[in-house]
Amino acid sequence: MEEPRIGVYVCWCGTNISKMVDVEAVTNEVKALPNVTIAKNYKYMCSDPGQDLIIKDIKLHNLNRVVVAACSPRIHELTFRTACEKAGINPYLFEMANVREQDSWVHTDRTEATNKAIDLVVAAIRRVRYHEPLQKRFVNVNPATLIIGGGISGLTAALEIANAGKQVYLVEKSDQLGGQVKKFDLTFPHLSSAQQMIRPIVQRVDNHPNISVFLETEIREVTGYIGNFKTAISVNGGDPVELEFGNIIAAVGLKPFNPEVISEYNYKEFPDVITSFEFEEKLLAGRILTVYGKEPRNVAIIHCVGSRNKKYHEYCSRVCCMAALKYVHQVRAALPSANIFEIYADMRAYGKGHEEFYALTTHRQIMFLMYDQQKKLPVINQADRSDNCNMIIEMDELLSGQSIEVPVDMVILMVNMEAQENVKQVVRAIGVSLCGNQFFIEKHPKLDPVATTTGGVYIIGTCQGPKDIPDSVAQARAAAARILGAIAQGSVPIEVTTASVNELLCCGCQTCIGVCPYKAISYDENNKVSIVNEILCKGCGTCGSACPAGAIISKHFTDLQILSEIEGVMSMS
Amino acid sequence: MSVRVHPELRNQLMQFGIGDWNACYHCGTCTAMCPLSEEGFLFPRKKIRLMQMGLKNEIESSVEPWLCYYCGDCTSTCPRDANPGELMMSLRRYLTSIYDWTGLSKKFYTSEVWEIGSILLIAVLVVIAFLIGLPAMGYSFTTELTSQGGVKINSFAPIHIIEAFDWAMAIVVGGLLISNILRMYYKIIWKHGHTKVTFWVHVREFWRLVFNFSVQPKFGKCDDKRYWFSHWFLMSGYTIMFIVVVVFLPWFQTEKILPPWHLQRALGYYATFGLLFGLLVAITGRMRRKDVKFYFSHVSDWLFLVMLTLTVITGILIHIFRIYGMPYATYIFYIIHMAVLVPMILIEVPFSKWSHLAYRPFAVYFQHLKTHAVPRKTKINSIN
Amino acid sequence: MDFRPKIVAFLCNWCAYTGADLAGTSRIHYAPNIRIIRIMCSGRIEPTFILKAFQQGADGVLVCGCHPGDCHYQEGNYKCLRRFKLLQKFTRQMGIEKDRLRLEWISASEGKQFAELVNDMTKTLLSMGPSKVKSSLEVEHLNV
Amino acid sequence: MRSPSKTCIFFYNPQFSDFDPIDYAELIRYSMTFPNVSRIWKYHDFIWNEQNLTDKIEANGIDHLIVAGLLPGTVKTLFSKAMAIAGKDPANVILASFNDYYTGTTFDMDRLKSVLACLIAGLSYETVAIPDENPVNPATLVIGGGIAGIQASLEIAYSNNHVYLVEKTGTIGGKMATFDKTFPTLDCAACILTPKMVEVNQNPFINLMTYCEVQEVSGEAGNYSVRILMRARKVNVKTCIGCGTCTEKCPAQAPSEFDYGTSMRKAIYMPFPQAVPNKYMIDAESCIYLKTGKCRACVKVCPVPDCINLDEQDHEVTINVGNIIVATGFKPFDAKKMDQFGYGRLPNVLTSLEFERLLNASGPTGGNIHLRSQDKKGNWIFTEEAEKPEKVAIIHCVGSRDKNHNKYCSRVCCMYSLKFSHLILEKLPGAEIHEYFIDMRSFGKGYEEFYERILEEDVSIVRGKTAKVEERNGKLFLRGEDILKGEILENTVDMVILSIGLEAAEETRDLSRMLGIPRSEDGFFEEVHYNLDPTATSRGGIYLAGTCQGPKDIPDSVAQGSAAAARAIQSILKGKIYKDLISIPLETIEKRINKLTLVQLEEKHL
Repeated sequence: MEEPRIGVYVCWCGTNISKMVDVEAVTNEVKALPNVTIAKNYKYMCSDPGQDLIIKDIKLHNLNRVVVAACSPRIHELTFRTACEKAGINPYLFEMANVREQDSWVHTDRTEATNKAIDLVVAAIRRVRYHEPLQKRFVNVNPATLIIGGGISGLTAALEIANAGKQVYLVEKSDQLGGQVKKFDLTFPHLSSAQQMIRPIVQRVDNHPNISVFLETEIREVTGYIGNFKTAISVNGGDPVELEFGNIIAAVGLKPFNPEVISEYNYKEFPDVITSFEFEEKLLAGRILTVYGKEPRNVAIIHCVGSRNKKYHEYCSRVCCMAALKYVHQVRAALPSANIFEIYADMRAYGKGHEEFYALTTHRQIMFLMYDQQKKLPVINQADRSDNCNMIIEMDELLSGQSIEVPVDMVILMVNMEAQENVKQVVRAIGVSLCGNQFFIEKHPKLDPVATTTGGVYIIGTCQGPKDIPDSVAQARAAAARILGAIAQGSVPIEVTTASVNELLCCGCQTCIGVCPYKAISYDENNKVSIVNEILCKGCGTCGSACPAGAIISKHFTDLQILSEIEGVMSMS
Repeated sequence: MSVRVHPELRNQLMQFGIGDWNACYHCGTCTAMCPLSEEGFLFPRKKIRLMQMGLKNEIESSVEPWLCYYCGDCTSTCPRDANPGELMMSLRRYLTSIYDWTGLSKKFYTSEVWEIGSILLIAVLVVIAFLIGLPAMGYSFTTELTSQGGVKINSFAPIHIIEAFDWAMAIVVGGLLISNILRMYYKIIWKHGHTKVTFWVHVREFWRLVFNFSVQPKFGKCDDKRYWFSHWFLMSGYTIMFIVVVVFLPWFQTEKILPPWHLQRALGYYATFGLLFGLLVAITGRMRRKDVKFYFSHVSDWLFLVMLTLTVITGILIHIFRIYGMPYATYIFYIIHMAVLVPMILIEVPFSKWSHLAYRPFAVYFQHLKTHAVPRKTKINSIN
Repeated sequence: MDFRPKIVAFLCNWCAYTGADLAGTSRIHYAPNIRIIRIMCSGRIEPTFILKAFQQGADGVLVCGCHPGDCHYQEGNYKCLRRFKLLQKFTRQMGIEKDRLRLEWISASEGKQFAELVNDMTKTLLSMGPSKVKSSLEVEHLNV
Repeated sequence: MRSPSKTCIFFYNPQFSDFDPIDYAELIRYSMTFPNVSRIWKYHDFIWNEQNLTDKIEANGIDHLIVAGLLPGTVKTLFSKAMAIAGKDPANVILASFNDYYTGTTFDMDRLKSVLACLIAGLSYETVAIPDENPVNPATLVIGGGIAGIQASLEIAYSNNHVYLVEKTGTIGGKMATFDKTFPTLDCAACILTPKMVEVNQNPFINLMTYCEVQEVSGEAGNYSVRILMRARKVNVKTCIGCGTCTEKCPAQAPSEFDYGTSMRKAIYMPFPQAVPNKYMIDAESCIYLKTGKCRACVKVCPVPDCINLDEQDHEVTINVGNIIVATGFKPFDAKKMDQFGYGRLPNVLTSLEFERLLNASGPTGGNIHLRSQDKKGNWIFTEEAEKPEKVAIIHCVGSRDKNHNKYCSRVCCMYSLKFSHLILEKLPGAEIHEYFIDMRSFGKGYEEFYERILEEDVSIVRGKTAKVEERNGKLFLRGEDILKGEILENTVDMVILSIGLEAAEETRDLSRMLGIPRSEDGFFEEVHYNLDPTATSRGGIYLAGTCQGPKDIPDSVAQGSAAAARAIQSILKGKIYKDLISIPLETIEKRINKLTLVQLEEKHL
């Protein structure tokens, strides 16, 4: 590699730097250093004339390295890199010394500050000597998308992408599309018909030219990386079909919790203790009847079944409260004279229009009873003849402080939503991870709720955590936006300052594979060396420091660069 | 031991003017707002809860409704428009009907026909008594005036007859009231199987009854002191009048016109002013409907106000006409006066709104009995 | 001449380095003895770097990463912590006092905390006097 | 089931609904015109109990029943029951929920008719009512630079399409930038937000327009022209080097908007150290020169020639865009409205947002919790000299879930209050904390776990809201009912934090007029379909993101930000965009219905 010819530029930043740092002294100090071809200072390096100065010098003195001592690289690194590029040298052959935020602004002794500045500049000079040109890299994105799960989120995402004219492969485990919503009669809080809502969507998906639906199909294994995934699926036992796609959306949803394990409720013991999903079936069939074919005179709805209780699931299922209030209206309409008991823990009417819906429900001749979902669950017992009802619920009512008996003929258990059985298999296939509650882990709980740490793989809807329809749908679109964005670009940029393995040094100990948070490193059995997939690598450098053989180079942060920077900062003492 | 909830009780309660109490979502604001709700006797929220759950016995055995003087702070701050203040009011109506063994109270509260009908009936009887009864008994009134130029009222309303009637009425009303208060005592104190109150406590705490009756310190605790004053002024006026008329009628209803500073007239004037002032505040309040306290008016509220006002005004007129010697006017208004007064006493005091003048202080008394209640012997527990 | 301790600091790009910048933008003054070296993640830090710093004559070495759970690369800071613990044992064997080598968590909004940290460390180092590592190494050179 | 034979329509128009803006007579007249509509029942025609309904269904051989009105779902079950008893398929009870088609101010009768027409033909309105398409201008306008707006802008920029990001204040970042830690993970807001902000500034596809406001919007889906007022920043954003010399010299002060008035800033200022753009600006209100014509201190000291131009005037620009994303966010509830809590009267009653600043390391007290105290001039400020509180009370649901103020739940208060408890304990170990709540709404991912964690910490979390806060010898006295214990709870504390709710921002009113998008009664923008289109509006090419559509936490706002972008990107990729949903005339709908039903008939025959 050619001898480094370094141009050093010290910025005054008006008086911001020059007030506390003797800019001239710094310049003179470094002029003489080896490989420093030229050292200058200027009032505002970031200003256009400042940048022009650099560009001119690069051309004039054919510099191949540039150091700028100015503000924080977080502010102007990009500016100067672009300047270098303009002048025709690789932007990564540039280094910045932070002499404003981390020197002139924080110190009060001019000589001290100046010395520090010199150290920092020298360090930058030493470091930049070992910089290597790096190229921006992209991978092409296959415009097709694989969506796993045909629930409301999956369907929405599919339509969103397909309507943009892009191919979608929609894979559904069961024999029909529509997911959980298809099992509902009404939706809250506007009590609109779920069937009327979902049917046309399923129709549209079925007839969409850009969507190919695979029912009764599961994803076993996915190979490849962002932009270029592959999988083979066998449609109901037929010979496997090879699919290629650039992005994956997981929308596998959740399944209802089985309350048999909760002894207090005697689910299955008492035939008229039913889950919310079983109740929806009754609603769809049009009749609310007990097993004795009678209309219940007393109906109790118990919230938080399997939720918010360490014995079952600690998390809140987010939708049950509102669904329960929905049932109040439905039972009241069908059974005008029935007594309805809403046995709840906290009323979670948090969404748009929910609190209003809750208020409305209180006018429907209903009795709210509060229990402690952690310490003492209500107990459902068989009733005596004298009670003239089928069952008796015994509970401690919190708001009155009374322990009470509630006569009931039918009990609806608002069951928690929990992970599907096959979730582990999906997770393994698409290379994402699960949290303690068996929910898919998003890339960032706040700023990236739909992406995952695996590029090109997105998670939407309830598999990321319980959600109501609007929130699921919003997530579905969010993922669609990402994917459409990537497709529109045709390619996605990937990290430049990645790690790479020097195969000559690699001893094949595979330590690096263990430490990589992105599963970017794999082991090449034939050559007995580790290989970094630079598409998956995010360049944190953890592997580099773990490698006992020093075989892993983390680009732009190589040992050599950092060590010489250390020498640099210490050189003047 | 667990109690059974009764959803159907709501329908009964509704008849007593209870509003949208299921709206309450138990934030506790009302209780915190209320300066009167105190340790062990929390309201309104707790009482609302009992109603929502239809816990009949718990409602009937509670004194709290009587501890509330309806300042309205709870209602104005209620985030759910559940209207706790009016709820307590309605509960008082309900309890009045529960205490009353005759069942008339419930009739009066729940049916306007019954209430107004019976009032009219009694009024008519009174008129008949004066126009036919007295003459038939051989009393004939004179129109000639006294030496002072006053009306010879006793010739029209023979003092001993009226007095006798007063006493009779007082006894009937008192009897009813006392029997109801005994039922109240039974429901609040006695019925509680697992606690009992020693006789000594009954004696020791008795002063509270008197104190609360005469001063109404609880009302004084409410943030708005004006209402305490007007209420107390009215109440004291009424009581004085009542005593004077029932116990000292011969001393009060005299033909001799005494000087204005004479105790007889002074007392009369005080009572009249007290009543008028209190009534004025209440009526204007209920008409303006600005304060929450007066926003909701049950029929019983209005009836009572109207009748009392009539009584007072007619009373004043009688007084004037008597002094200025206008016999006919005096006699006519005497009849009207009685025709309003008698039903008011007979209906309102034992069965309706006016009964609270007895129930309130007793409630406070019972409250303190409750606080000093001690657990009974186990054998009684085993019975429950 | 009076002893001016030198601290070499390794700051992760996402939290600590940003925090140090914030100290600057909010003009919080601190001791000028620190020399900051930026790395992408505290997980990148190798024992060699730290030893090199001491060998070059640093009187103290400071390592700053994101608070637990905040790591931009999920768990780099935990890895750093583990290695750090091991290294500490070793450096103490080498006769480098515990307080000369510190690992601290600094978030992007903790400019003030960073300044305090630097001042505090400078103070301790002043009380401890210069590090022996460099001189001892030089001595060995002479013997050879 | 398709193109049903004997249909009956029940018009559910109960009079108790406080206002009935629908002309049912007209709808009835209209539905009469369909041959397959054999019966029409009105609410008051008969006592529509189970018995009567069953009889009538049997008698008239009805096999298809449409329940039309506001919230018809409230009675649906009764009808499906009657159908079932009458031996018909309860699935043939169809709802015409007019409330789903409410356009903010009125009901568009033609729209309601279209809905009926579709349902009578056994089709869904959504499948039939697909608007025509316009060509689309690839540029997009994003209104509001909060987290939702930032997210939306970045999404679109990633797809290499141009974005104008218009922000009212001098910096992007919105409310999130003012927060300290975010629940439930407690990672610091700045750490995760500032990189995104910088990204916005550096992304070549994003044209960042801070200190600007939308004045007028004209045109239609695919081609809107927007007039934007560019407020005079009076500091040249291009040349300003953000050195801050001007601020040091500036003599004029004003309360800092960014710190919610808990601290003072100069007249020339940067909203906060990590502001984007990282440049200074002049507040005309407090600038001495602009008021008196004297001073110019900043100009004198500014190292950059003519960077500061005190005489710069506001001016307007007009841009053309194909899509508009509204992300104007929320405004905090004004706690002064609830006088019983004494906010504004009692210095140490704080709003949650003020407290966020107090917690924040870059806040007025450098992240230490201190009581508000009086300075020499006598105005109440936060300083690090002041004492630290030993007892703190946090009151939930201030202004939320309250008929006297906002009926709705603000969705985030429970969680951030719990977060406060945790952070207070972290910063003031041994502090006594009381939380007063009604229902604990920890519904999100990891929220319940966080709640459990706080329960185990040394915090008293009381079910039962306090009624009022009073000053008693220098301290704050609270009286509340501990509902679960069933006793009165009286506390004297040093500091009270009011967990204030979220309200629609002021500009929503004007924007809804300018953009022609409805607002729901609580003032937030109304989405076109509650379930299926939470981010779209009834106008083509205009979308909603974040809290301007309703209270939301950060992840949900971010999701919506991206979701809104999805539609924009989609339309750009297609090169076509749907016009307004309401624009479709009744005739078109009817034509399409006929076509579709024909197609279905053919399908049947095949």
